[in-house]
Amino acid sequence: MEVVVQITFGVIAVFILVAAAMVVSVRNVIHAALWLIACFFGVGALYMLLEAEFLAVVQVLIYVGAVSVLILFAIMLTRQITGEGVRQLTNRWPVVLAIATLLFATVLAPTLINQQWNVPPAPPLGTPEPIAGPAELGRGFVNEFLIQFQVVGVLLTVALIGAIVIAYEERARRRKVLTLAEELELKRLREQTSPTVPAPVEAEPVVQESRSASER
Amino acid sequence: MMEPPFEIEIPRGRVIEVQRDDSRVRRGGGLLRGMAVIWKHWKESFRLNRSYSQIHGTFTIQYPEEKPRIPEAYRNMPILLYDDETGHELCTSCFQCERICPPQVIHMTQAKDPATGKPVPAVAEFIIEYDACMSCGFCAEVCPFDAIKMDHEFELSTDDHAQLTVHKAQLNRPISYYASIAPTMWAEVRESALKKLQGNIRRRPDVIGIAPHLTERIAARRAELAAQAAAPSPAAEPASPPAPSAPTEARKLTPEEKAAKLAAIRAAKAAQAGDGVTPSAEGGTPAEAPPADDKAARLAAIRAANAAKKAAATDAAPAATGEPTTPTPADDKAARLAAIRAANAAKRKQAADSVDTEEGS
Amino acid sequence: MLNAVPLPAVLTLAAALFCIGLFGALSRRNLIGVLMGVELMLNAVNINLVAFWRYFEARYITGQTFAIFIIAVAAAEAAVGLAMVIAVYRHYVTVQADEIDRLRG
Amino acid sequence: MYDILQALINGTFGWGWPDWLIYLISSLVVVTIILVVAPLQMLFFTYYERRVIARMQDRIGPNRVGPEGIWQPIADGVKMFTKEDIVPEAADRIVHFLAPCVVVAPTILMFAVVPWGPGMTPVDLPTSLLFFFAVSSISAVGLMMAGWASNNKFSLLGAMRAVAQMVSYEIPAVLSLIAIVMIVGSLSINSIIEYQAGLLISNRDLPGIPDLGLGWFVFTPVGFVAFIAFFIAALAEGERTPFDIPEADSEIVAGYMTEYSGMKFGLFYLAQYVLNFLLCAITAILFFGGWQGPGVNWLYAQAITPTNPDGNGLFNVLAGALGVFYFLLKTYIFFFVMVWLRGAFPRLRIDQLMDFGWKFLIPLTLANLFSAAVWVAFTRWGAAEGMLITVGWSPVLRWLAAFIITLAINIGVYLWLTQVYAASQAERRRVELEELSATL
Repeated sequence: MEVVVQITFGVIAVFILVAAAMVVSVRNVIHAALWLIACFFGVGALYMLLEAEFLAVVQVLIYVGAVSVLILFAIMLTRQITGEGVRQLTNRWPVVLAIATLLFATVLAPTLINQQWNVPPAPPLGTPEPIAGPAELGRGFVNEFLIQFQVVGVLLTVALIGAIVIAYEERARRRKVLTLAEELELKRLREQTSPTVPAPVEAEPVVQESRSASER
Repeated sequence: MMEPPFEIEIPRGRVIEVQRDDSRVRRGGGLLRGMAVIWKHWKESFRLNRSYSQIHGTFTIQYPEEKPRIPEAYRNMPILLYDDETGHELCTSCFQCERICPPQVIHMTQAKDPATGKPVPAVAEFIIEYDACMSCGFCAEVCPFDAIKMDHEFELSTDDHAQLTVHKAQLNRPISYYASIAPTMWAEVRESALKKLQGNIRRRPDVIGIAPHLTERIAARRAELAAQAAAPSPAAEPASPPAPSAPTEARKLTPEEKAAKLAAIRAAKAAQAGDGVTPSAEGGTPAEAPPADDKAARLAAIRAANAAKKAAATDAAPAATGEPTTPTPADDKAARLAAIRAANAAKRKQAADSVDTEEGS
Repeated sequence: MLNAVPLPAVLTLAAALFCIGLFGALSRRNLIGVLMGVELMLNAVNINLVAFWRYFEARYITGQTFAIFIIAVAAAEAAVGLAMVIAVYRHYVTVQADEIDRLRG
Repeated sequence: MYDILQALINGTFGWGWPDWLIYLISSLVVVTIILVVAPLQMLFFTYYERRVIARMQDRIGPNRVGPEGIWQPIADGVKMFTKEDIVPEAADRIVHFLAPCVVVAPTILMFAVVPWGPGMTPVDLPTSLLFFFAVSSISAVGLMMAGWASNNKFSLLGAMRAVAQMVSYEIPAVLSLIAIVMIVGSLSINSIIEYQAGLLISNRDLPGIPDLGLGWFVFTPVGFVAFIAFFIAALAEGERTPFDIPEADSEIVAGYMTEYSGMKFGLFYLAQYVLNFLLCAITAILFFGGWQGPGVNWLYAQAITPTNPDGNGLFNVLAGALGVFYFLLKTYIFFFVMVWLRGAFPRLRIDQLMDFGWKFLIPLTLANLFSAAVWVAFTRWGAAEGMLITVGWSPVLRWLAAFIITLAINIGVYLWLTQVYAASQAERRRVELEELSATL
């Protein structure tokens, strides 16, 4: 049984690392985003292996279902997709690579491996182990972590509003053709409140003027 | 606020707008109303509906098994009528339909009296290209003798394209058939059509103008009638009339003979039409046909005449001597083709002539 | 899991993921690529938290709670970050980080 | 499945097979059943939809292949299989190939947590409801891949619409589910179904109600509003007709499926119908009791269960059959409603869809969440939780109070929201028109 778990862990680890490496190295940004999704999936699987079921499901729901879709949307809205003929990495990427590799090889890995972690002994196989599930989490959110929970809620709301405010685009490019129903309703509107709404005749010279100015 | 049906004049026309904020469709009520309508349709759809005046019920007709009830005025492809009793076709080859046909798919040749060579108010060959016909029904409307009518038959699909060029033999339908598919429409024209037919029959010698597949039967019946008329003397009976007394056409015409004869007639006619340019010009018609047309017509006529000659050499002459021979089908076909071509050319010529005449006068 | 895979293995995996994410965040020119690198780093941190939770105090919820907070913060970060990327793109018509250099003399 | 096999192999036959082998076999059996059942449901649904929509349009529908046209979907499938598979020249081949798989896989995965009858859940996760929706959100990625890889404007447009729609409508769907989850106090689909025993009133809310399997959530004000909101959101998520904007054939050919042919197209089709089945199923499960119905619980009480090991195996079969019957009946009725809506309503515009989702459904479901909290407070809380008003009330009184208050809240919110929403739409139209007239 242990061998199965070890193999599974190995497969998941390799999958995560390969996907992550592809994310940072692939030229096509869409492919990078898709590899990122694969990486999120691998992390979700790792959570499942670590018996954090709720977290695994949340990982899939939020990262795969929402964040990655957001990223894909952003990529498509910014239209820099294929990356043909465009450098994807900065000029200093070897330096960065060296820093990252050195950080991992000389600092993180040796420390993590050599540290005495004093992990409490695992219970023998087969005995049920009390693991905190979603119910305990829910209780925790409304008791000891209530303040933090509220703060995260406020943060999300602020982020929502902020994202809208930042990405909001004035509707500058409006279509100039009315549908039949709109024409109708406009006419009725004018009849109701004729003084407030400017007639199109008045607006027309302005448009023409600005156009001619831009032509010059 | 305006009244609910809000009417307004815009440059593109007049528009009636239904108010959006109808109180009956507020708060999702409109959705429920729409669903109720569809529910009624679903519920009622298990009942067959054949009345066409109701909006509920299933209209579907299981086509190959069930046939739709076709209204009388339905029109698909033109057919030719013949009289059930006498076997005479109503068509007099007046060329009205050929002229009016928008896609130009009707072709016909007039029958001639073999004895005198004069045209007879009957049709010798009648061809409609069903594949190009657009079912407009102009031919049926224009026909002064009610000879051409629109059929209700619509299962015409075939994998043989040539089959869609339909000849007279396949076009012929008895009047009783048309009376059965369109009783009121036939009743309206019945009197005048039959009266005109009687007039035409009088001008048709022998079996000309009789539907081809009936020729034999009618001839036999006539002979019988003749025999009955000559019945009093029993001595005459053994020398049974058919063979000697009936003219050559009254014999059973083998298809080959028929075709040969037809080709000969057509070729002769074409030749006449082609050659007749000069006589008609001499005969006082003021305008000369435009040279190009004239030439084309002449060429076609010569070609047709040659073909006809060839055909005549092989079988018309033997037929004249009373020796029934079998002409080779290839020749027959060639002759037929030539005849049609010649006829077309002649027709074109004729049309040009008539235009010229009009202009001249 | 506890007996089969030692804790340092999981932590090393997280560290490697973190370093890859760091590399991506620092070396990618595309702003969205940078954001993706940051997401990788956040995920590495989350793996760490969950691993510690699982190996040390599975009966309590602290580790998981922290991970969930980080996921929420990451989602907020992604939303705002991508909104900024789109705003930048509208303004400069590029998302390459080193081409947005209005302040350079 | 594991229990049954365990009982059969080691109990009845006494072969003494090891646990892991039985576990493996049971997993394989479950996977096989799912992989067979999912396409069969899809085949049946295509036939069902075509027949029903035909009736609504005063036609008959496919009725030539086999008796009443029952083999029509199989004929379609054969056609699908034998068609040429075309990949556009400019497509991203690998992503183009992967997209249908990424769309289909999650829909099949979602089957894993759907309970078909009492004790007939393929995988009984404690977070199965969340799992269901988490997995359903993966297919958005597949749609995006399909739309982008096809290298076609229509595909990309369809994919963007589909994903925007799915992401937006996941919020009201999940919010309306949270109301139910709050009342039940569990994310497990099985416990949600078990909660709905009773007769019009759940016997967990009001103990002592006779158990006829009819204590469905839809009979409570909270459940009813949640049901309506969830069903609308499900329509949007399954791309059913009033919300079939992503594949609006009259505008953008077939949306993200435009550049697909042959079996890849078939896979998209499969995913769509399987998703529709699952959405109908989850609606039936959450608000109409799933396999709950008169008789099932009684039968299941006699059967072999972990709590009742010496029951009669025959009752397992009977309860299962009756449960599956109720479950499928409800599911098919919901699919009928979906087809009904398709017959009745025209397609929305994308901005109307977004407006409706964000400005009407989400506030409605949020208010419903509040109602759910009130419901829980009145029916379950006591002095310990600080609910001092209801101390000393009888359960019936508490239930009645909860019912009336939540009903009042929900009706009030509904009326207010419809008014506000209609006014805001009218105002928006007016403003847009004014702007238009200014630019003209």
